[in-house]
Amino acid sequence: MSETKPASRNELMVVAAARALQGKRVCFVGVGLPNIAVNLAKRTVAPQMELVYEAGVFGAKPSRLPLSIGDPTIVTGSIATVSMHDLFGLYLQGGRIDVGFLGGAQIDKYGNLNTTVIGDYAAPKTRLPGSGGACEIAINAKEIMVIMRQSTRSFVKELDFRTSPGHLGGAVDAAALRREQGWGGSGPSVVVTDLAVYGFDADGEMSLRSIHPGATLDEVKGSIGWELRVPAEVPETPAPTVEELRLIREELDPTGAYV
Amino acid sequence: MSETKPASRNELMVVAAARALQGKRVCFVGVGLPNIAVNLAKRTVAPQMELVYEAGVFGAKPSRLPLSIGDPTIVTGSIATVSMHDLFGLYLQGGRIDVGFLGGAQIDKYGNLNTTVIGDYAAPKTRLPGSGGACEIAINAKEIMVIMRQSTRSFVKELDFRTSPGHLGGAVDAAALRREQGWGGSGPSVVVTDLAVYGFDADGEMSLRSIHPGATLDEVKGSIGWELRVPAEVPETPAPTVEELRLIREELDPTGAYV
Amino acid sequence: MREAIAAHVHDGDTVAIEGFTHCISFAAGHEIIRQRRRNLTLARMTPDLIYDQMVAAGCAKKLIFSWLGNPGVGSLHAIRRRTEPAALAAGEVLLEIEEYSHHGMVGRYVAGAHRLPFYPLRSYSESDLPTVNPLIRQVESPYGDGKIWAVPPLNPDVAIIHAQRADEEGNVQAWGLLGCQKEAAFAAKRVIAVVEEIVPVSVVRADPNRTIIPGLVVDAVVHEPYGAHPSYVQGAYDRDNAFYREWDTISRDAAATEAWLQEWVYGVPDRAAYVAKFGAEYFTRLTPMSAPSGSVDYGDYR
Amino acid sequence: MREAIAAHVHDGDTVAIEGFTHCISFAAGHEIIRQRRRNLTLARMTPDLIYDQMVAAGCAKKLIFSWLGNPGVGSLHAIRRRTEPAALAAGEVLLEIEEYSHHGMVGRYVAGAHRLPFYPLRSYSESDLPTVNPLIRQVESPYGDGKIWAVPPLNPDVAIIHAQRADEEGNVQAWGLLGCQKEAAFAAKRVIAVVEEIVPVSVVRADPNRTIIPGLVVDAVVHEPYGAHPSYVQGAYDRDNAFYREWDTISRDAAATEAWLQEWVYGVPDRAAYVAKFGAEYFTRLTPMSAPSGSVDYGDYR
Repeated sequence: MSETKPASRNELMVVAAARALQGKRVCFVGVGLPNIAVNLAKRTVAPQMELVYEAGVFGAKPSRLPLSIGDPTIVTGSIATVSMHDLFGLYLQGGRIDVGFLGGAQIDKYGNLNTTVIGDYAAPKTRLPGSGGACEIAINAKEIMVIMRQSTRSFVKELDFRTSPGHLGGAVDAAALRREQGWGGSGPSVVVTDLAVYGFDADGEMSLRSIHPGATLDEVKGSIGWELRVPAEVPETPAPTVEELRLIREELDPTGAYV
Repeated sequence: MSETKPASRNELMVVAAARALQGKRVCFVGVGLPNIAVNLAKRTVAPQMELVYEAGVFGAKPSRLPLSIGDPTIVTGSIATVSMHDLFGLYLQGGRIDVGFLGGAQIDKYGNLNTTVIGDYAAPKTRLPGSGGACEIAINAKEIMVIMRQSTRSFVKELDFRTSPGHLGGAVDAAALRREQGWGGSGPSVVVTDLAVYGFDADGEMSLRSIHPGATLDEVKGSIGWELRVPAEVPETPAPTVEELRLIREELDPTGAYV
Repeated sequence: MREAIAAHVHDGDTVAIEGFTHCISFAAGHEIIRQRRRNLTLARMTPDLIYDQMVAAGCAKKLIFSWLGNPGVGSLHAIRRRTEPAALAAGEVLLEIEEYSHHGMVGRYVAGAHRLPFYPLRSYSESDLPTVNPLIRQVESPYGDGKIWAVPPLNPDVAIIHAQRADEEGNVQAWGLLGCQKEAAFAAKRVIAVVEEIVPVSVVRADPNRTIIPGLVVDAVVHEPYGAHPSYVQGAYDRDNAFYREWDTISRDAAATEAWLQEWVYGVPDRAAYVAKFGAEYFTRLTPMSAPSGSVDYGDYR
Repeated sequence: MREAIAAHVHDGDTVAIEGFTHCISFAAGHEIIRQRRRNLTLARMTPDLIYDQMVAAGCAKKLIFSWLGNPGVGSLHAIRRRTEPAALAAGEVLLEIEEYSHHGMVGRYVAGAHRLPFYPLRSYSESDLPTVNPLIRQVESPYGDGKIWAVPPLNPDVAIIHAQRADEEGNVQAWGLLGCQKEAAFAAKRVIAVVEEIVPVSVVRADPNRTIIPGLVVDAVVHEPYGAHPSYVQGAYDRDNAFYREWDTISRDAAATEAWLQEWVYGVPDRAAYVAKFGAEYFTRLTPMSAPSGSVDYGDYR
């Protein structure tokens, strides 16, 4: 077999996200990187996983890589295609989703996300798409995984707008709030970036879990807008296997459109 | 053409009910006598009328007389077959129904109906079926027509239980109540029995409109449990035409199961 | 079926065998009777003959419903004997009754399925129903336009749904009257799907809009041809109206009712034996001619 | 289409051209632009290219939405130019914005369709959305289990729905992604149904469970092949992803956007001319291979 080209940082991100899905059953998935991570997981660590697409599709079997969340290829051959009312009411709010994937323009140390505006809401510097299903996914999916590239512009001390709630002011209040407001989920569990993998400590604050091969702790800390919590021991993210890279490069994203 | 046998009292009731449907567009229909009245109306005074069956069927085209409201013959060949949630939410509560047919074990002079119990609710003398869809039909159909045989046991001063509201304590309060509680309908407009046809005066009290051929005013008053309001002039209900009787006897109820 | 009922229906459970006239799983009800489940709370919009039989067999302590009759025929006499004091047999107690309207029952399942604290609806105004059922309450609109009525969520311990077909994973497809099968299944803690036919998953995937319940929420799939008789299955067999009428006579008499249960429920080991006892010819008479839906094209997108 | 828009869409109306990625009636949107409707409130879960084009053409004064982007590509630049003060052209004013989440928008249509004063849902807790949209409120459960969030009903003046087929009476059948087409149609005061194919009523009656909108609520039926392009119709043609990408480039520049509108909207009298301008071969490339649903049997009951 020929030499395998070393993993790019996007590939490291996708592989780390896929591995985080080990053993998960039902995943609420969007397009782009999460879609590739999820499909990689199905071919490796989570073959039994069922995919729910926001557009109203359960058990999709896409025969090509969908550009949009509502591509016809996710409908043909799916197990069930349902109305948005059923999708958000019965599947998501009904508590059938184990893992939801979210990203955003900004994230804070508690995993709160902004996908609405940069700047002032009434007079934004940049108008972003907004919530879509993100706000209810953050609240109702049993667990949230975040995939986004990190930089001081995206990992910020203060969000310009809180679209989707994370661990709020720390897990203690958050947990209480979730109970009394009847939230279905327990919030963000993992954040995967192009440089590292993060988890959340008991108090709901983000904490470094592992650094990708080739990245340094200085680089990681230098691209985060708050004083990052770093444990004494920070392992290196296990490198992608040759097979994981082959699946991404040959099957999931042959044209390199996403990764 | 051979001599036509004179109309039975049930036939008089069905024909009078069918004629009351003249010009109506969308009718919410149950089985039994209302079903025959409605189908007679479609063949005579209301050819354009659309039928909505409580079981979840719009535009039914039954090729036989259904015994139950959920007979498979109302589904095959219908325009739309929908869930009960859609039927009661979108069609009925959504305000798409012009006329709803109701009956009952007891009716009072304001058109309130009892289909729940005879005697005390907790320890009933007779346990009746209950509301089914009647309560929300009474509230949401734009207009209510009642078909039932009359007797001092069924036309009572005091209901044992009020399942479905009529004009309540008279149209004045009723109208106000309907407004503030956002009722979709204006309540009962016509009551057709085996002896006569009744309407409701401005104050919401039932009043005699016409007496069927062969019935007398004494008979009518004698089978009602309250002092019936009788106008100075009471016409006779126009007799069924030969064609109306033919339709009932040869097409709608050839076995005489209902009429 | 025996294993599914043994595993998922326990004494004291709240059980919803749903299906509005159409697709009522009599096979499951009879197996529950054979397994002598007790103190069940039976929920159904229309209790129908199946709950009349289960009540007669002593399975139930409570009924949750919206219309209590023999559709097209008259009364459910076994249930009336447990609701009218004058008719109550010695040693028997009255059934507990929790009563709604059709929209209210549908709403209870919808709220349960959507994990909502209540379902708002326009019904019950000036009706006596809220006075006899304190669970029917009013809720204030946050938009200043007054009060509306509400019913609480219903989350049965087990929902039992009959349908035309499912695959091995329990992805259920149905057509004809849909009742509140989907809502009851999503609301329930456990779901038993009973079908006329087990089909390859490719059949399900060929028409994904026809799927009403995904295997995701199904705990057991049971293949039970004629499992809905004397109810019916659209396209497969007709409603046995003759039996619905016959039950009116049988059920008026407690002894006749018990004798019927002995012969047709306790007296047969399973639904296959029940069907065999009628004889193939009996069901041939209930089989409709064909009325195909026609096929639509989803398009193959590569 | 010309007559339908002239009759049912008026200046100042609230218009909902729905369809989630699938079955978006670009044909209707373009006709509204040609008829120079003004001060419209445009409601859609995902405004998509059609509202970007209508905003660029000056039809809109307000947007009601839940996700404002070019799906799979990026931003809606014409709308951004009307929402970001720095990008606002001389003489232009900012669009009014009324923003929800997906479930919230669906809920608004459901409440409108069910004639409910509000729709309760589990979303918005601890989000800033309610602080910028005072119509997102809390409602107290009457069962003592706390508060839940609510959105108000949305009853558009007109809903425009694209689908695979309908009969002359406007009984609409659709498959593939259903979005909130049914809910928007039942919620609207007037409904325009645009379809790829007009079929005999017998086709509709052969598969009544496939009907999503009855003629009962439809005011105009328009036969408009390829009327959803560059969006798609399941089984008929593919989404024109190339155009969605191309629009990203066009729409970044106001002049290029205006030029595109001149050529492809004002420059053609109707959708037939728009399709002809692309040429038949163009749409052949967007036509999928066949993937039949298969037929089911409803049974002929006499």
